[in-house]
Amino acid sequence: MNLSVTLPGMKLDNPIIPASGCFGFGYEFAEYYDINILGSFSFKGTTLEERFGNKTPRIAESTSGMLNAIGLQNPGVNNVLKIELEKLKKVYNKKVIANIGGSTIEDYIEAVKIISKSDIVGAIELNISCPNVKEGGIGFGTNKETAAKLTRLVKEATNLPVYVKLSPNVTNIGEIAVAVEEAGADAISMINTLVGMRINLKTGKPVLANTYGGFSGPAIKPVALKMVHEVYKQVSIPIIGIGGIMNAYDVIEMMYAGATAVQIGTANLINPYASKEIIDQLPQVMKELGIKDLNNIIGRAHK
Amino acid sequence: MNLSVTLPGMKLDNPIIPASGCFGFGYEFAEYYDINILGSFSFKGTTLEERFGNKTPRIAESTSGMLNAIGLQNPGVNNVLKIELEKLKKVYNKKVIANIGGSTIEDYIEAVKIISKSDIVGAIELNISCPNVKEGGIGFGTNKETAAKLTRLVKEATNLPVYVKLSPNVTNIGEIAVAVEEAGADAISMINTLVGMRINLKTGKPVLANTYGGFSGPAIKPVALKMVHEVYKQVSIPIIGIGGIMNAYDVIEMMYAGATAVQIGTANLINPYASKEIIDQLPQVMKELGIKDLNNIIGRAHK
Amino acid sequence: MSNLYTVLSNELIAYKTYKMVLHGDTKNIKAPGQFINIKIDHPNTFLRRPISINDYDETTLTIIYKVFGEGTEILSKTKRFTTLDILSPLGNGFTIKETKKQLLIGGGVGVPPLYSVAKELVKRNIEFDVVLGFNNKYDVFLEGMFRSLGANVYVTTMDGTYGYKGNVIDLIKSKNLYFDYYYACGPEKMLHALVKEDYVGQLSFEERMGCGFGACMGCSHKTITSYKRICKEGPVLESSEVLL
Amino acid sequence: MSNLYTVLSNELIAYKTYKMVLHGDTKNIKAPGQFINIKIDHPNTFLRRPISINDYDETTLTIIYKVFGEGTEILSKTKRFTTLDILSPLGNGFTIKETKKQLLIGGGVGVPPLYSVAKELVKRNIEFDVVLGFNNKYDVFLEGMFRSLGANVYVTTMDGTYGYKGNVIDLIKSKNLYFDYYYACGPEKMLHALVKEDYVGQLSFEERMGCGFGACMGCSHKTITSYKRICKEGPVLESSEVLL
Ligand SMILES: Cc1cc2nc3c(=O)[nH]c(=O)nc-3n(C[C@H](O)[C@H](O)[C@H](O)COP(=O)(O)OP(=O)(O)OC[C@H]3O[C@@H](n4cnc5c(N)ncnc54)[C@H](O)[C@@H]3O)c2cc1C
Ligand SMILES: Cc1cc2nc3c(=O)[nH]c(=O)nc-3n(C[C@H](O)[C@H](O)[C@H](O)COP(=O)(O)OP(=O)(O)OC[C@H]3O[C@@H](n4cnc5c(N)ncnc54)[C@H](O)[C@@H]3O)c2cc1C
Ligand SMILES: Cc1cc2nc3c(=O)[nH]c(=O)nc-3n(C[C@H](O)[C@H](O)[C@H](O)COP(=O)(O)O)c2cc1C
Ligand SMILES: Cc1cc2nc3c(=O)[nH]c(=O)nc-3n(C[C@H](O)[C@H](O)[C@H](O)COP(=O)(O)O)c2cc1C
Ligand code: FES
Ligand code: FES
Repeated sequence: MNLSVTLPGMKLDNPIIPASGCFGFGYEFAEYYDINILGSFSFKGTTLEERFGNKTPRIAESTSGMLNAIGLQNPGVNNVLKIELEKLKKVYNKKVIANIGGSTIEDYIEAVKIISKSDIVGAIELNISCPNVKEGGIGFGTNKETAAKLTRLVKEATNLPVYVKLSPNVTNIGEIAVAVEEAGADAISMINTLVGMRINLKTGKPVLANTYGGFSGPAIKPVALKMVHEVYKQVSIPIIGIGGIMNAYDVIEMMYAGATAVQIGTANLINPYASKEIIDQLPQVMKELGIKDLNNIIGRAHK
Repeated sequence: MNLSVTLPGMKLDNPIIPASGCFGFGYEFAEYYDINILGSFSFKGTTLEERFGNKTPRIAESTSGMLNAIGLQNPGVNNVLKIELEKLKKVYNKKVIANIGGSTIEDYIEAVKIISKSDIVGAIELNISCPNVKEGGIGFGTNKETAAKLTRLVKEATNLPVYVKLSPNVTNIGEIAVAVEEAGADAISMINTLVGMRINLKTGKPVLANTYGGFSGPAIKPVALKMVHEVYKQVSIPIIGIGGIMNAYDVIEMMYAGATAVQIGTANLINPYASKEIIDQLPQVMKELGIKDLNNIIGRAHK
Repeated sequence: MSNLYTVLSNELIAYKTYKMVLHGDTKNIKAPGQFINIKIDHPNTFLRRPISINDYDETTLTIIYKVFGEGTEILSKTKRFTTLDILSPLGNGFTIKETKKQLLIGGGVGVPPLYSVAKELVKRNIEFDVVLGFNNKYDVFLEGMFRSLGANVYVTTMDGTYGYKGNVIDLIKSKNLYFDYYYACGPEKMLHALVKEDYVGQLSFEERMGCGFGACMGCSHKTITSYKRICKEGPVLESSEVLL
Repeated sequence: MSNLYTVLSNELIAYKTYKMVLHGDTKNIKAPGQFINIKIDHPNTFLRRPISINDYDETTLTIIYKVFGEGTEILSKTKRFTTLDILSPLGNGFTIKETKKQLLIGGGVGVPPLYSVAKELVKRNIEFDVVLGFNNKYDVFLEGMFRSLGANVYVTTMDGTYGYKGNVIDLIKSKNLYFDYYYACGPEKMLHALVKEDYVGQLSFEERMGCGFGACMGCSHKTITSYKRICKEGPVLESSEVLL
């Protein structure tokens, strides 16, 4: 039985990658289990400068999903490099994916250059789709020209593979995927959160201080599957499938749609053991479905 | 306590309107309860010519939601006028909303002209967003120029108020709402289904014969709320809020976001009494929340 | 169309196959082969699950179902005295014809609704035989129930581990069973194979359902003359109208 | 951080207020004021619900919660012997200071965690008084429990239907209560009002939580020096660091 898959620059023992923003800098989860069992993980999005993020409440809830408007709170890329990743190294000996956000192209490039110095970073994940940062971010993800330009310039600024993380809040995600592939992206991570809101019935006000937030969890899975399936038809670089994955069956479904690996987001928040449990469950589900090698099922729904 | 609200051309006893495609032509539900208690309802989308729709399976399921790819199966607008609406009249003495689909602008106009002859139709609802019709439909909903043009021409073809039903599968729904308002739309119905898919794990094939389908139900509610909230800021015509409404609390939340009335879709399918139960529950929930007149809460989340 | 039913029993009767007896309103059931649509309380089972009525009396109805996916799995674990939200009865059901010698043809979980048909035939004094097809001996159920109605029951399994070996049509042919009308329920492949033969009868079909009561057009099934909703104008179609 | 706890009892003790005793792992609880995070099985309650530990011993822990929305409503209907998925213990809890005369200040459902503090103070032989604030007489709970620890307990209600009338600060002032340190938990308004006074102590805050164990940054709370996660570096903050 083979669970290992390959992403540009990273050979993974298994396709399970905790998603950015849902796994901190990893060491918090090392209290619960040995995080070296993971394929890899994507750390909390960092930006050139430290960010304090949005006002609270930053969290809301909805049927089978949650909303967040963290606003990219992070200590800044220099502190991530010097403090967070050093803490991480004590408990983790694999490569990590560096999730990078920004408001301007220059910010992204500078942050990527800094984080590329780390020997523990295996790839850059450009978050061009964070819906909670007012100044920018979302703009990059909804316009194919800017997305392509950003990708190209970031590729020039680092030797690491660059994965571009797409926003689902667009009319035509395939068009953006194709544009970033042409601009040199090594892989595509998708999807980031949908934009949503909830209103407090007692006060009549939006629950989130930021009004809108990113909607994630099992509720969004069909949208993620569809978009991965659609983009798989249009690009030839690998896709990291993200959105609502809660168990090993969901992993297989996402790989059938076209994903080479998957990221687990919200599931880690409601159950700190989620990623471990999925890894543990995977061989048994593969057996049940008659799967010997995960590499053979990538994109099976297209056959 | 006042539950009645007003839409262009229609004064409703209450804001509860079963949504198109989830209430047939009404008379099927008259077996379960007196459908005259409804504010109104929107009948199954009809087109100029009869349509047989997509192959089965047309239905899939996901966490807290469902997918459909009916493909606008309907007997054609002439049969709707002559047969379906006649059957409806036997059990219903209010106005109905005529949901119209099409592949070309000409088809829409012709269908609207025909259905406008019915004295039971109170408004036209232009479905410019059905994701399951391959030839067209979705195109109108994702492009503001076409959406506006269609709206303008349909307005010229009928004396009835025209509600335009928007697709959520776009980068900027506000822009499209503004365009159709400028083109003369009398109200906006939103949202139609998100596009999604599921894959059968046993076969590796998409569950839906059509591969992709429209995703609806409580899972999509935060997306609907956000879009209604966003469009409310940009237009001054009334909004009919749709998406994941399952109970009277959801109705209030949607009205807080900016809706003047709401449509209930999927809820009717898993519980044929859903719309009735919501109407029954509404006064009690209004009391609990201290609401005397529903007209006072429209857009409260903006205050 | 009453809503609340109480589980009186829920027991394993064959491989992954359960028999559940429910207490509740049965007075609207009008034909064998009608089905019920069960709400299963779990976020992953958003839609109801359609299951045929196997048997009923004034106050109870019985279903027999196989664990197939998440919904039937949860159903199989439902405890006695649990209340279930059920729509019942749905669909047209079989229309009993008054002919001389009839045949009931069931495949796998298509067998249960035929038991109601059998009871109706007994009541009307119509002669009939029963053919039941399963994959293997572990799947076999209801054989004894049909026998106790006095019918000749022929069981066949695909792997020959019980009764005859082969599918139901193989059996009908090899046994040279005579019948002038049939009622069938089972996998689509079996139903289509039956329609290809010269026999005349009624067949009960399955489709994925959005509502189960005619509102969504999710279960449309093309017939020779028109579209029929399997949940409303079906699940039973005449052999003459089935489009292959 | 163990996961499965069994409900031993779950009873109404005041208006919409329930006391639940849970059986399970308590050995990692290290300070009064820590909380647990409860998974409530319903599609509408996707996130866990944080509730303070009111009391615990070697094998059980007790919580007291008020029905506020859907999650606590479902919780209130949970039957004896139900198994709940719970993360426990979470957060820092109160750090007991060794001063002369201390005050516990609780408001509404902020009262429960202070009971563990009181027990700890008794154990350490630290003198303390207790001030409890509620909206009205129907809301009052735990008064007797504090009294049975031998403390002076002052109850005040906003509408004066029980004990004194007014908020906790009104009471402290009008009674001229002396204390050199306090532990407080209650609505944010009450906590902020306390911080504005000259008193020194610790306060337990609430924030909407995505995870409850430090992973999502959902509960960040700005303090005078930095951001703190209420679920990890909180819920208890020093009065000196609270930003108003
Ligand atoms: C009219 C009718 C009568 C039926 N009678 C019986 C019966 O008496 N005994 C029995 O064991 N089974 C019967 N079935 C099949 C039964 O409905 C499915 O096995 C069941 O829905 C599977 O649900 P699941 O959650 O276990 O599987 P999942 O695969 O998890 O279900 C996912 C979705 O697909 C639908 N689905 C899956 N298989 C079928 C199917 N074969 N037909 C329709 N929808 C399906 C489910 O309802 C659900 O919406 C009947 C089906 C129909 C349409
Ligand atoms: C550290 C901590 C300790 C707490 N201890 C207690 C206690 O001992 N007793 C008690 O009765 N209550 C306590 N609360 C408040 C309790 O968490 C909320 O009343 C509860 O989450 C409401 O859930 P609901 O489903 O009933 O309400 P809903 O309004 O339906 O909840 C919707 C969402 O908002 C969140 N939410 C709502 N109110 C609060 C709140 N006040 N704080 C944090 N999140 C909230 C819910 O967790 C959920 O995610 C505590 C809160 C925190 C943060
Ligand atoms: C609390 C929270 C914080 C997140 N922060 C980030 C982030 O910093 N960068 C990023 O690219 N995505 C971020 N995401 C998005 C997730 O990585 C993921 O794309 C999304 O949640 C969908 O997956 P899920 O349904 O498995 O959660 C965040 C999501 C959540 C819930
Ligand atoms: C089975 C089904 C059929 C539908 N058919 C139509 C249609 O014909 N025309 C239309 O405008 N919307 C159609 N819709 C969309 C609904 O009217 C509604 O916009 C959508 O389902 C979201 O609302 P809900 O979450 O309450 O279901 C259909 C939805 C479903 C589930
Ligand atoms: S399942 Fe909805 S019409 Fe048949
Ligand atoms: S709730 Fe997630 S960090 Fe505190």
